[in-house]
Amino acid sequence: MLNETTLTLTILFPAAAALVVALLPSRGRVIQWFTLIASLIFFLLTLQFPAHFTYGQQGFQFEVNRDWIASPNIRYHIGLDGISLWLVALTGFLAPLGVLASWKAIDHHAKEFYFLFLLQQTAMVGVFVALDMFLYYAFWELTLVPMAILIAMFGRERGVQAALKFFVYTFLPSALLLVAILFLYARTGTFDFVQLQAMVSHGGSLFSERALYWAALGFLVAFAVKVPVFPLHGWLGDTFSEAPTAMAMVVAGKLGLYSILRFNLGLFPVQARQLAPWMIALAVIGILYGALVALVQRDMKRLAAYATLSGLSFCVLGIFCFAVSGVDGALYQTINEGIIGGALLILLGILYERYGTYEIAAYGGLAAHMPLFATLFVIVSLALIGLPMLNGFVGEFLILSGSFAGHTGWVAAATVGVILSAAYMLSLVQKVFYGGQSEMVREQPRPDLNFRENVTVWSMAVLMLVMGLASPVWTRAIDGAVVKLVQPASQAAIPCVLGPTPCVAVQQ
Amino acid sequence: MYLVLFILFGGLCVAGALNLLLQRHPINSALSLVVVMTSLAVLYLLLGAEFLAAAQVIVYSGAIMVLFVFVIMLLNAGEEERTFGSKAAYIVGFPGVAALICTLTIVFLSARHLGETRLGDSLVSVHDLSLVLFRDLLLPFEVTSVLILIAILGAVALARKES
Amino acid sequence: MMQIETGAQVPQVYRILPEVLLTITGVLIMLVEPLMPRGASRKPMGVLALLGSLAALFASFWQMGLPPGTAYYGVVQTDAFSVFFHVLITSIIVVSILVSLDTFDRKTENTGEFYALAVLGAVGMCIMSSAVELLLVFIGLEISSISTYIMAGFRKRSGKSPESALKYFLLGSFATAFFLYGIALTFGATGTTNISQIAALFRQSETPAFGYVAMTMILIGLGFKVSAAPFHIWTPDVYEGAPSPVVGLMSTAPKAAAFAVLLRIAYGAYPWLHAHWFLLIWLMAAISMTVGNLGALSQQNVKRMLAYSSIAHGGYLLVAFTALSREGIAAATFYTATYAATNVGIFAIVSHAGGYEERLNSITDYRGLAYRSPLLGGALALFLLSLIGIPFTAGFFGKFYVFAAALDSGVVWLTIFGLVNSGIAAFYYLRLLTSVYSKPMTEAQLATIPALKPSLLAALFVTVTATLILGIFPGRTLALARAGAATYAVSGSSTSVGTANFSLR
Amino acid sequence: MNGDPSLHLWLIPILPFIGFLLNGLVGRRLPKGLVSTIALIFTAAPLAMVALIAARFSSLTLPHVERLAAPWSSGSWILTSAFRVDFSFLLDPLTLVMLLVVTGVGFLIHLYSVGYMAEEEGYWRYFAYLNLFMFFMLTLVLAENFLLMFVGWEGVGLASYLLIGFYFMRSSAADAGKKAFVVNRIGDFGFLLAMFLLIGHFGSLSFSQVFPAIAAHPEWQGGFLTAIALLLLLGATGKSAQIPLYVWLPDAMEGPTPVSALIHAATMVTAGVYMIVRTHVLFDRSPFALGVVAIIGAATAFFAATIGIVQTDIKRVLAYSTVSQLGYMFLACGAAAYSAAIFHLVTHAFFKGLLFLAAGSVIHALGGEQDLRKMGGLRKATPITFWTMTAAVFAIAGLPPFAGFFSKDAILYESFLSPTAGPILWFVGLVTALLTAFYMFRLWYLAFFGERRELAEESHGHHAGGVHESPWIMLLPLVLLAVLSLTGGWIGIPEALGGSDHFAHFLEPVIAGQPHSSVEVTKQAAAEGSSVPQETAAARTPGKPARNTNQERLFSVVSVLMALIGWFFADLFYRRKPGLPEQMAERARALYLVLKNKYWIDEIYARFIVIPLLFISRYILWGAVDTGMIDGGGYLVAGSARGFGALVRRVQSGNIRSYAGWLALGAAALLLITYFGFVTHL
Amino acid sequence: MVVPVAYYLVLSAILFSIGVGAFLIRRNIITVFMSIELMLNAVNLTFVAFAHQWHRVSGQIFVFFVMVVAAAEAAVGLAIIISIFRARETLNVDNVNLMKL
Repeated sequence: MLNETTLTLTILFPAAAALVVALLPSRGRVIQWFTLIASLIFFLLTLQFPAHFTYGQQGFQFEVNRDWIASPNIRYHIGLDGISLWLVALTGFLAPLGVLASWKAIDHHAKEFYFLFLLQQTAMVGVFVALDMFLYYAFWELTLVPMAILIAMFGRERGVQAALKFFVYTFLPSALLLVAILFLYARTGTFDFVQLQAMVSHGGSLFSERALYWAALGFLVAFAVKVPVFPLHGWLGDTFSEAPTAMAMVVAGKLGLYSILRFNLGLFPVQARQLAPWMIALAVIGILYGALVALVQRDMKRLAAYATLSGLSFCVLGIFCFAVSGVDGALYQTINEGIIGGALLILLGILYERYGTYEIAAYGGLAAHMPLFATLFVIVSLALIGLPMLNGFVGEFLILSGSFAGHTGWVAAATVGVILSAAYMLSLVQKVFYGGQSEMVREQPRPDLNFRENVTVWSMAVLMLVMGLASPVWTRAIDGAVVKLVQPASQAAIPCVLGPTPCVAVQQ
Repeated sequence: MYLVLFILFGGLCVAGALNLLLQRHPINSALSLVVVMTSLAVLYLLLGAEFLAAAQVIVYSGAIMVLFVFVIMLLNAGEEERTFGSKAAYIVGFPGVAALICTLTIVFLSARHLGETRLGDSLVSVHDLSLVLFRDLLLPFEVTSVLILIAILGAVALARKES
Repeated sequence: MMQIETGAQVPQVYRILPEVLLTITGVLIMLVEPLMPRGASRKPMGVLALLGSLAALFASFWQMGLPPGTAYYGVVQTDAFSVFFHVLITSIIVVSILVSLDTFDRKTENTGEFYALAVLGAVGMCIMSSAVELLLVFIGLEISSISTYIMAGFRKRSGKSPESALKYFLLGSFATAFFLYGIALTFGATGTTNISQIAALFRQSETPAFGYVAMTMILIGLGFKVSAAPFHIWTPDVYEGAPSPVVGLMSTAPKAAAFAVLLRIAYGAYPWLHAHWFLLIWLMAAISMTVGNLGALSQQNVKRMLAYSSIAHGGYLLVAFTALSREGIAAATFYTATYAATNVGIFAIVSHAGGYEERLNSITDYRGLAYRSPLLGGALALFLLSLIGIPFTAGFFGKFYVFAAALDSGVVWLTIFGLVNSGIAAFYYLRLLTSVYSKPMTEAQLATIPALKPSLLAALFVTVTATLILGIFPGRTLALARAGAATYAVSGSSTSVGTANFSLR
Repeated sequence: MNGDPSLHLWLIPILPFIGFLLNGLVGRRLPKGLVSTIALIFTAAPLAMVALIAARFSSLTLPHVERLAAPWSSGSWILTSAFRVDFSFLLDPLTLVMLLVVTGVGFLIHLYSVGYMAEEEGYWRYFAYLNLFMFFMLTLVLAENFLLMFVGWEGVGLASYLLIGFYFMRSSAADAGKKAFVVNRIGDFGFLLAMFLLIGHFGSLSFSQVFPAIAAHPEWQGGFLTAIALLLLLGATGKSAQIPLYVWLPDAMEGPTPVSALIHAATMVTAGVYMIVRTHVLFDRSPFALGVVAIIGAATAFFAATIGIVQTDIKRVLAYSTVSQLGYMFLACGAAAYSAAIFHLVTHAFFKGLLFLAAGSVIHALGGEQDLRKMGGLRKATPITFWTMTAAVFAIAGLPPFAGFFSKDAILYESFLSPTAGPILWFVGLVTALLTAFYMFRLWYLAFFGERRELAEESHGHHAGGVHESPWIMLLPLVLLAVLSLTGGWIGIPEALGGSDHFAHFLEPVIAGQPHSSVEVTKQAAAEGSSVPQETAAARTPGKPARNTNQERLFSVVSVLMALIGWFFADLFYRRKPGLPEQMAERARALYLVLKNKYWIDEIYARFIVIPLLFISRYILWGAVDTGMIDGGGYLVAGSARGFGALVRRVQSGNIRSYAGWLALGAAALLLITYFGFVTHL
Repeated sequence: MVVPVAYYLVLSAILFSIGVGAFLIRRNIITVFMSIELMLNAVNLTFVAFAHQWHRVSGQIFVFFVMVVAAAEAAVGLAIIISIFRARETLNVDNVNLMKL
């Protein structure tokens, strides 16, 4: 049932579906239904991998390694491990939801939209599974294109500017990434991730320290923009406020964070540790900065953007503290952010469909008209601010607790973000849903969620709860890969492993 | 004698060229160019290229320049207006020209292994020429016909008045 | 470049078969054209030209089977390198004729001449790529140049087209003089103008300084032809004024041929001067990329923008030269193909959308093109993405290969510079792209876009396919480009000059 | 963990959760009767379970730990190779006491709510939230590790948030809910950091691993343990509304009154106390932390009581009273008198729950009126409410034999025995007792005696008669709680007063021996020699004065006296000379204003924390940094690129001669490079 | 009485440069075109000089070809000039600047 072509099939399926979409007639909702079914099949395909994953096995699984281009030595090498496993599934999960979220919102040029939407799925899965640097870079760049075009086509007011900003912001640093990749190739003659890993760690004569440092920095900058990390987040606000929901859901976070884990930690463990102090500082600044700025936003989408910045900075913090639990948590939180942020954006999109504005001040007392919507919004907000039993908490807790021992001061500062997140999210909830009804809400009563919207958001809400309660289902695979990742150069004391008698490291 | 001839006709060349540069009426420039070309033909002779010298006079001075004069007359081109459309030509162009002339001159003068020329030295006969032209360089010669074809074609296409 | 002795005797004419076929086609058109009634459609001429150039294309492919060798007393040489460019040039001609078939028909009385010029111009370009005698190179260069000068001025009724032709012609001839001077100095330094002998003879030259100056002069002349900065200055004006199908042609085919010549001369004739031309080309590449991209940044006119883009792409291509390696040659060769596939395609769309009268000029005129015609919009998007260098398009792999080769040779800074430049470039391509995909201001503007004709569809099919194939499965083409590059390595290692000095860094 | 059969402890919290899910998901479409039935059943069931467990309690091996073997991997909640947390539950005497209080009082208040909320619109929502609260509260109490406790901890905060904001259309309610949550989050911040430290030092969060580990290392004193204890204390001050984080509780009165009774009086706010007692092992190792706890407790008790004196909203008076009483419990904790703290927690749950419910009954009777100044003379109209209220007032004032007397007495005496500044703490407590009696009797007099001062608006249309007694379903809990307020204290009558102090003995297994261990350590250290300076050791654990039966009796008398004095003044001010309070207020205007305005603490927080924070965020971070530097930087780069582009295009003048000039220059440049770079080196 | 070949070369360089200079100075398109012819002639002199230097005929052959090319260019160039004159009614290069920037 699960042979080696499944992974290839998973990558190519959305692209193939996109071609079919291009040929379908734009009549009625044919395209929507087709894309929905295709994305559901895609989701099922991505679920194959967790179902057949062999735990405890080192290295990559479902691997395919074929010749592609003889010279330069580029291979079609793909595979999955614990790091990418659930990210692929997450991509699959968000695909049908993205279709559902766009059902009504995309009221013109559905064909173009769904064509690019499906292409985007291929690109994202490709990023997660590519094990050849060339292939990886190709997918990485490819993710930008549907995004930029869709922002331009479906932007609210300043779509074109936002699209340009997004593209240039992310495209320019990937030039540095390409330089770094080419540099590695020049020295080793291979683009293969596995071979590179071995050569970088053992080939002392191949590289000078400085060169490796710069190469690692090149990788990191490109990824940091995509995450985004604090001073590089300039594109996020505009992109969030202009992009169609289905695209904004997937634009930030997972791609960049995955890449940092896979390449900065996997390929350059030593350099990653040299860069870590900077990244930790930026992450903590990002957490607090994002939260504080979110506190004073007047536009919901911008608030969501800064909240995302804050939330993703937690992941960055976790990654660069190099504690097993912390990195586990960072990856787990990456998945969580995908779901929570996605749900938040879908909800905002639903609101926009009804009232046509993201201006917070225009709303008020909405809960009376739309109780179900309000309920879901509160659940999502709670997940976002890390309420225990919901998924956000597990991730945040693992990140902070894991990293605390090594970087007490920074992590303590980061924990303040927990307070601030509650402040801005609950303020939003209060201003929009509670209190007296605003003029707009009073005069334009709008229906509560319909069946489609209910299905969309409830499925995410339930997943938030399940992920908050049964995290080992996910962290098991993650942990297996992360231990290997963190181990090589981790001299810093990891908090003691659990045993019958707790081992104790008393400081002072 | 040889040196005198060189200086005389070399000087004539330069004078003609300068006159071309300085005259504001195109006819005067064209006539100056004829002077340059004819002087060059003499220099070719000095360098032993007899046939070439003849061809220079016939083809260049005779045919091409006549064409120029013909067009000048056709278009009734008068004295050119004094327009100052381009500052860049003076500001960046002249330093460029100066650098060009200096560099080339220095390079040529500092070349040590160049030979010397005498009168009647190494005359090239038509036989030698045709041997190379119609054997070794047959293909370029044939290809030239394509060039001429294109030129005719282009001249016709461009100069024809569209109705 | 040494004389490659042909083991099996091949009839000499086989070596120039594509050129012969093209010439015959051109002459045929010239003979038949006057017989056609005035005002009648000249499409049959176009079809004739198409067939002729297709025949030349197949002949070029067929040449692949020939053993490498020279003909006509060593003035032309067919090898993988020349075949690559022959195929490329004839393909470009085929597509360009397809594009102009409907754009030009009945719009001008000189349509027949146009086809003849295109086909005969291709003769010159093909010859440039296979000539190993500088005289022949010069003749080829002139054929290709003159034909493009004329074609640039084809829209006589508009004020811009003759101006474009004049500028191109005057400045082009100006640059040709430099090129010619370079040849003269080469002859002075070595006593020969045969590329395959220059390298060897230059070693014994008593006036090596002439060689240096000669190489510089040749670089100036060819730099002009490939619109490399600082000799790029004519490009925007000429591209703006010339008819769009012609721009598609002249921004690719003559450039490809000129690059072929530059490769032959730099690597074949003057390998000993690599330190010298490396520096000059390095500078030209850096300036070209910067000037091209910055100039295009706030350019509103689409054709001018593409002209600046073409300058920048010339710069990227020159980066490959600085690799000083077989990979570099292959990369440069390959890049000409990727750029040609994309650019011919993009100008096919520009020609069609604007028509002969060139109704669409500024970027905002293109607003909503994707809504009017999704196919045109989609294809344009693909080409623009390819120009940006988005993966799975030709442009990406071309750029990737070029920079890989450069970095492989340790040309780090130019690579970084180039890649950052390509990042900046994304901005202006995207402006057009987003414009194409944003809602049109008025419907009327786009209503003038004619319906798609089969010939244009065919042209788009070819270019889109080429763009994708070169992006996803570049293996075949790459192998051919590498084989072409290998011809230099062969000459390097087997001649007496040795390669120690030129050995790849 | 031990030989006992599984008690299915996990069912205790889960049952209310099921109730929550049922009501929350489909309650909207159910009739009110069914909604309340569901809610009651799923509250009664855990109560029954707890009762059953209590019945067989003596036969259990304690502590009893159960791990919920979840069907997913390894049955853990969080599992990494460095760290794991399980869903594990702990049953010991402390838990049992808390369970009984929570389920018992919780059930009664559910019952009460059926009547109180009968006419509210969001009936189903209310009961769903209430059940949710029960779920989290029981989780908090049953948790066997810090993290699960934290689940309950945050969860009750959530339930509190939802219930305070129950009347969400009222901005003040929604605001109060938000404030409660955010302020609690500040406390949770401390809790989180404490957990991080625990993980760092113990690698685990399980009580059964952390506490034995500390016990096994008697040499650990202070240091990181102090840090952990203080951080936990921060959490506790948030949840239990102590200085400095008490500000949310008075505002929380915006919620429905039963909610105030259950959450903001009886159960949730005592979680901080429970937590300190649960983790007393840590606090015991840190006299400094204990001292801080005691000082915070005493200060809060006094401070809140003073504010309570002048409040006019009946619920706010009770709220400040709650804060004050919680201060007592903290004081007890600080004095390491954990059983006294829990004892007071229990009795407080009874009488304060009762006070709120009775107040709710009053408000209900008056059709929503909460202003004490407009009440009066309710004694006749609502006799049952009056008598139950009386029981509660006597209990809180500390009059024997009501429950409050015994627990407060225990606290006061223990605080006197406290090693750090015992007598001072005792004195503060004593004064507070006086104040407590005063403001409670003030409330009592204002509400029930005299004549009704102002008729409430006729808001309840069908209660045309205005004042009326509440229905039986509301009165039943009142009566039951009144009985408990009277008798609840008898389980812990100290030996000095002829009792056997059952309660303390019951809790002994949990908190036994701990205060002594530190003394032992000191002895050890002293015995080992000079490594520990004598003074330090002495300062750390000055020996507690021994218990003295006579002294204890004397103290009881003094505290009763204080309560009586308070009663006397209240009687004087509010019954006999009703004009006196105003005169007093005139005379000590400054003091009155300070108290009236609650020391301006809210305003100070707003002025010095919230407003600057918002200012910095809006103008410096968002305005200057984001819009200015980050966006501006982007535009600067783009702009300068365009500027260079314009330069490039300037060259493009369109003039052929200029072009030729540039070409010539370029050619010359290349030639010069060639010449100077290469030809001259030949 | 001998003349070094270098003199011829210098002479050609001077002529070439004057050609470039004339291109820059003259406004009449035809004159500008003539200056290009001058440059080509200068190169021709170089060819002949080197042919003499190397005693190789091919240098002179080159000059023939250059003549052909010059003739072809003249035909085309003058046609272009005629066409621009028709379109613009001017022969001044400074007025041929419709396209810029």
